[in-house]
Amino acid sequence: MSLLAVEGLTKHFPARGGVVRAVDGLDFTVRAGETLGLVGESGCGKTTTGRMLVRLLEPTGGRIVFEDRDITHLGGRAMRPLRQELQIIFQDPYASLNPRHTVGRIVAMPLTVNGIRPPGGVKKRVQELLELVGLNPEHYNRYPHEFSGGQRQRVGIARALALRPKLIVADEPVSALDVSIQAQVINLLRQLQRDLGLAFVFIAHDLAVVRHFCQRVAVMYLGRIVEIGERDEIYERPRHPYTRALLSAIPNVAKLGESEGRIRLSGDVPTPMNPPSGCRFRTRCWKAQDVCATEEPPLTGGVACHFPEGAS
Amino acid sequence: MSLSPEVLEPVPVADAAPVEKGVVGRSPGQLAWTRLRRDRTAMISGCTLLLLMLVALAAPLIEVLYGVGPHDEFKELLTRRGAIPLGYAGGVSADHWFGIEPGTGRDIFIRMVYGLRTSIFIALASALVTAGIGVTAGILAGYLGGWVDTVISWITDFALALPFLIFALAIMRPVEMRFYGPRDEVPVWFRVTVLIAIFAAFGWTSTARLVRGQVISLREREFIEAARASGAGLGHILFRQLLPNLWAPILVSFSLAVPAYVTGEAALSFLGIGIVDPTPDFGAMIFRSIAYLQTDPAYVFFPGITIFALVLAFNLFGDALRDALDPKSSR
Amino acid sequence: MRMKVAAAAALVLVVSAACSKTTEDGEEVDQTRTATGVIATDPKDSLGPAAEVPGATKGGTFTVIRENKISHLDPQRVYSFAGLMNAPLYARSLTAFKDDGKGKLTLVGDLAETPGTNVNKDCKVWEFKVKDGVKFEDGSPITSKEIAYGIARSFDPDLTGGPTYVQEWLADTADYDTKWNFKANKASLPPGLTTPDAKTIKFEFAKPRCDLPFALSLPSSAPLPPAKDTGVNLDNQPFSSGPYKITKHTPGVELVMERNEHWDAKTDPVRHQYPDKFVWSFGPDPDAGANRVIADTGGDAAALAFNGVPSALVSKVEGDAALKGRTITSPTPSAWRLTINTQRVTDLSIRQALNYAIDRQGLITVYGGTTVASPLTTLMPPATIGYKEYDAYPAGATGNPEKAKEVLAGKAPELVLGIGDDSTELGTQLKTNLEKAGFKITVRTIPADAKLDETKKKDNPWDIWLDQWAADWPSGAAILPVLFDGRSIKAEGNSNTSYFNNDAINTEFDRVLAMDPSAQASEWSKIDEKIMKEQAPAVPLFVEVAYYVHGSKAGGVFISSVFGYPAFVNAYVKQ
Amino acid sequence: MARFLIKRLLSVSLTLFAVSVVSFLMFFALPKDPVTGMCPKNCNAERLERVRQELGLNDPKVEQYAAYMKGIFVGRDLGSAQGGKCEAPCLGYSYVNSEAVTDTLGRVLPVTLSIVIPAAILWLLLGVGLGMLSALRRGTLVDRLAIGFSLTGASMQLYFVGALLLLIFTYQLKIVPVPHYTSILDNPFDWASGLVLAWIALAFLFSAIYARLARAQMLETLSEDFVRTARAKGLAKRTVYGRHALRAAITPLVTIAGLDVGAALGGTVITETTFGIQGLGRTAVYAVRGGDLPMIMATVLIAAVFVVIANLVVDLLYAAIDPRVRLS
Repeated sequence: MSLLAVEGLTKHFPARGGVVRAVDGLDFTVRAGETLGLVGESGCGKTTTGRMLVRLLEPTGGRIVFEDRDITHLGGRAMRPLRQELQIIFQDPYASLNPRHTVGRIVAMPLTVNGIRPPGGVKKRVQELLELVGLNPEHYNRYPHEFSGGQRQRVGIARALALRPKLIVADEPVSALDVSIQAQVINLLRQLQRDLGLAFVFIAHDLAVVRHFCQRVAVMYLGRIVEIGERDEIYERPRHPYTRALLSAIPNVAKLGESEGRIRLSGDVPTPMNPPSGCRFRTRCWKAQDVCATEEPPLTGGVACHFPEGAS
Repeated sequence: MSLSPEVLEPVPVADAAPVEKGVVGRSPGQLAWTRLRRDRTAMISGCTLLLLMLVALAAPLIEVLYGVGPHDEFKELLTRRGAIPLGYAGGVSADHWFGIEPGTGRDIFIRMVYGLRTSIFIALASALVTAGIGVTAGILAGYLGGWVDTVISWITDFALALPFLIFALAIMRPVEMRFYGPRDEVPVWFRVTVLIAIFAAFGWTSTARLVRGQVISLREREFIEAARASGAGLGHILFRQLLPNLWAPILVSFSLAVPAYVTGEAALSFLGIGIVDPTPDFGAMIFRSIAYLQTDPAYVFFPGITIFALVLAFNLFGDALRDALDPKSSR
Repeated sequence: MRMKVAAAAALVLVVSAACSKTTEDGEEVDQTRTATGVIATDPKDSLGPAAEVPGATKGGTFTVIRENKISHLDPQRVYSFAGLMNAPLYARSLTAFKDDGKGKLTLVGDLAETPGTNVNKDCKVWEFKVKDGVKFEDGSPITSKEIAYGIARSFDPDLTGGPTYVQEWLADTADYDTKWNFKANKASLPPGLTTPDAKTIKFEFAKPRCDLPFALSLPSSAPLPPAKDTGVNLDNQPFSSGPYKITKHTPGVELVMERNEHWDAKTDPVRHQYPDKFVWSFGPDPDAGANRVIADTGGDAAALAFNGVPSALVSKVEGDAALKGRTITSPTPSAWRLTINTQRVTDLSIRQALNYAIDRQGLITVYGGTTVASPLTTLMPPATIGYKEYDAYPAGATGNPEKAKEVLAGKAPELVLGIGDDSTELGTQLKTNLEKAGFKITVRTIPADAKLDETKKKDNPWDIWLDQWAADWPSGAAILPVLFDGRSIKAEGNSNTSYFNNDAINTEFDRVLAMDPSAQASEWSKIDEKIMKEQAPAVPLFVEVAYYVHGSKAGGVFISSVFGYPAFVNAYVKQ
Repeated sequence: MARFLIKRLLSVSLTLFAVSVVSFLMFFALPKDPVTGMCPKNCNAERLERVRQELGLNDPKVEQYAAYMKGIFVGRDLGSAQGGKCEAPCLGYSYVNSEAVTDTLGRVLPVTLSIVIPAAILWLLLGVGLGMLSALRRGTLVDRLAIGFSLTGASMQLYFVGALLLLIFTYQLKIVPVPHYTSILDNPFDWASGLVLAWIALAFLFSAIYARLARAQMLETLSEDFVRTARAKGLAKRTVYGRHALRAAITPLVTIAGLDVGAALGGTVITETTFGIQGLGRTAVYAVRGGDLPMIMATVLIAAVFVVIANLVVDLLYAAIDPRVRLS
């Protein structure tokens, strides 16, 4: 049974002169306790997807099924119990904590909002949470400005954990941190995932981080998933040209195509207001043929390409 | 940016940058207070304000100690021919510290004490009402956006487009007639209320704009989304999450609105709207005194210097408050 | 830094004023100016030219500074003091007052050869002969036709403002404009008005109208050729018959009048044509106006501040020896009274108690001191012809609250005092003053600009208020019947603001009005005293004292004995 | 751009429409019956009623409003008592001034513009200059003097400063002529010397606000990365401050300046009263006092037009100064 199933998820933003197809038909599932990495360039719709999963954004189309319940258009009150199962960690540790609240109050917020009184009291629970994320529980009364970026992100994680969720959407949780701190936070998340059996949708543009953390990986391009699969499959044997291009940009990690070396993508990402016909990647793809312009390749066998690697 | 695999090996979870010892953190408000306390200008202007307000509050007590009331007349101390105070500096004497008013022969000092009361009350109350309306409208417009924002912003534009002085001038009389008819005495509190209402009706827009802008920049902040993701309702988001972040601009605009209303009330007196004789009022006093600039400068000087000090102190304090609340700006 | 200079200068001002001691000195204004007036019997009096003003020279620009524009310039609409003082410069009427500036008035013929012929000696038929050689600004001759047309157009309801004596007398009703419709009968003349020939104009009335020669001295009898009538628009560009013509007029900013070369001094017994130009400069408030003239720079050296010296500035002007020769001060016929609405305050004892209680000195002090006001206990001001002083309710300079209480006999009347919002201090003074005598006073402010219209409504809601009256000519006939004849009370626009109606008094009015003007004078004084003693429909307060300052080059200005405002017919610019 | 303009123009028209309706309704409640001044000399209730009838004051308010609007766009006939035919844009006839309202406006508008526009230029230059100077010389005596100056100005009142300036420079020292208005076309020197005191007084008070704002903005901008980068790149101090920092700092000032100028144009009442100059503000006050309904309506509308136009200009300027702001 999958914890989260997404079918044809779509988000279109109205804009001047048309609509921005930020997310344009996503299908994927996340099993309980699983970590799914969602990677792609900036503007490919990762963050929008993450926001939709926790219902901060209203999907334009498609379905989100969480624990067998369709939550796509669930109203505020009905959504409430489910929110406790479904939390989010934000990218910017500076913007994600209310500067006027104490750390204790920030972490306790999900509890107070939902009227939950944990045994032993809110304060005790908050201190446990702080300890769990590696912060000094004594710092309960301190304000965000007194903490470093990494520490703040830990506070954000503690807040996400407060309701004991089953799934956490982590939206680029480390990209705003220094490299050394990134490692600490990633390790913390990995540990929490193991200890608490959490499922993650881990959104990142950094393939190395994803490889380190995720069991499965989905690669997005212009609002669609172009390739999805087990981590090792993707990293060892990428089949979509775009995945290959992305991986080739990582010098140390990529051990692919001995002959090809680094692939440089030509041209800019097309505008999501007017995506190319057929395969969206065709304008930058070195393998593109006529069929790519007319027919959109379906996501079959984990890849959406007319001419996937290793198929010919 | 990329990580080498070595770095990604598990490392012990620990505080990377331990914060200084101590259990209780200092809130931004407390920090601001500390900064304010260290600011000499703020302290001097703050004390001046406090003193003036104390004087205003203690007016009846001062009257008892001083021995002269605001309506007592000393016409015998005026010249018969020009109705100008006899003696030096506008009739300054041991009995009348700041001299007496030409024409009416009333004591300037005690009238200033009571006038301070009227003026400060009107200004503070107007600023409070203004802030209340402005903050509510600003938060609603900023957070809810959409048609609410459109409507509130439009009302703001509309209120800005109405010429304040002309409306203030035109509205007083019909309102009086409506509530008191042509024969009943119009109580002072009623005029005061109308003044406050006029100020509020025209003054809330700037606060609303300011707050709206702040809210818009805060609205997309992730801590708001975090609250929403946790299932927080509108009330919680507006009042628990947004409002605490708005105190700084609200306080600053409040502290700058008060002096604006003090001078505004005086300006209305200049046009003959507002508090009428014999109620002691700063605006009315200043307005009346200007004519005596050449013949009885003391009459202009004492109220003039006091209102200047009052407004200056408010302005200085407002500036200091802004600096204290937002250490990034200036200093 | 500019600010520092300003601050320093301000400090010097403050210090210098603070260090000089204010004491009680200076001479009191001569309050004894009383008018002696006659209607000229010798036709020679009506002949021009007017006697030369000693020291007067020709040329230059004479400036008059005033805060507000003159409300109307159209001679048929002029009724404000500024307008009345200005109108003689460009508008001539059938008669005019020859004024020595000291109270001696002679009514003479202006456009007419004499101040009128009382044909049957019953004041019902009057005849005027137009002088030879009188011309409009375009050189066309003025005949009885244009004069009659001028009077006819004063019947036009569109032309608001202006006196109504002649219209009402001709039509014998207050509804003169329905009795004779000007618009429908432009080619004809109102009933009773005829022009037997180009030189003669004849008035026939149903009742004796002995004051006609006086009434015709107002500019509403100024001539106008029908072809030049632009209706309401004439107000901004009247057609001149006087020594000056309007060459530029920007309402509210400036009015420029230049010599009218078609005016012939030989025909005019009262006017001169000394300056090349008269300029009214509107805008500065009374303080600024006075300050400008005191500063005496540039064109302001030949200027007069028409708003006078504000009471706040009087002591400065008085204390400056250099200004001594540049001030004009004189009591005026402008009398203030506390009007009692007799419809509401029907109890005579209350009205009398008010008269006992009044503190005239306190009121004058708040008004600005004795340099700007002088106490008055009579209804008619001292400047009235045949004035006799009396005090019906002697209570001393500051009133007698005890006596008032005695008269009230235990009553504590509650009265509503209506006060203009520009003079609230006077309201406070009256309240404090009257409450000492046992009255309960509610002060209600009225917008200053609306106050006059509001109090002139018969059903106005106030019990007492301040009123001011300056007669159109210095005769009791233009004061007492106007203010106290109850038969003239209408819904709006009343002059009888006491709404006082007493048959015995009305009969007295009729009796005296039918008398020859020269015989009326002493009778009016008697009626004045009778009204006050028996009825007390008002509390006489004070007359305004004119206090003007002019530039060092301005000459020839005097305070009109008729209206109490500066007159310009003798004005000149010192060269 | 065109889209933005159309949208703004629509909202502007709506605002002006609302202003006209509100003032139209409100001024019917004026203490003074608008008819009283137009009543014939021998006024009585019946005559008053007739005038009311002639002026259409007994018609339903909607009809009266429509007639008024019709006057503005196509002109209308006001009857002989009001000067007859009134060409578009007809704002009515002022019986107080005995002339068409548009004539009065045509006369007083240049006056107010002549007061406000040079004063605004002066206060902006002075304010921004002082603010920048004190920001760049932060903590020095210059800074403190500038702050002192601006705070003093902000705590003063116009009629006070005005009275003092008049007293000192005009009446005592006699170096500045009495305030008056001459058209700039007739005599530019006289125009300037007649209004200079008003400019100085306004500039002194307003520049204070701008100096404080400019200083704060400048300090904030100076601490921003792009300025530091520009400095690090070795660009001359003058270039960096002049081009980069000033541009960023001035943007918010433009907004406030726009609002202030708009408001000042509609409400220089106190300046005009203090200096005895007959402009729009004083005309408005006289109109309210005298119950001159057509004149009140016209002045309110004109004032609103100024504010609204100023807002529009600010939005456009914003886009011109700061390319980051997109018109949407």
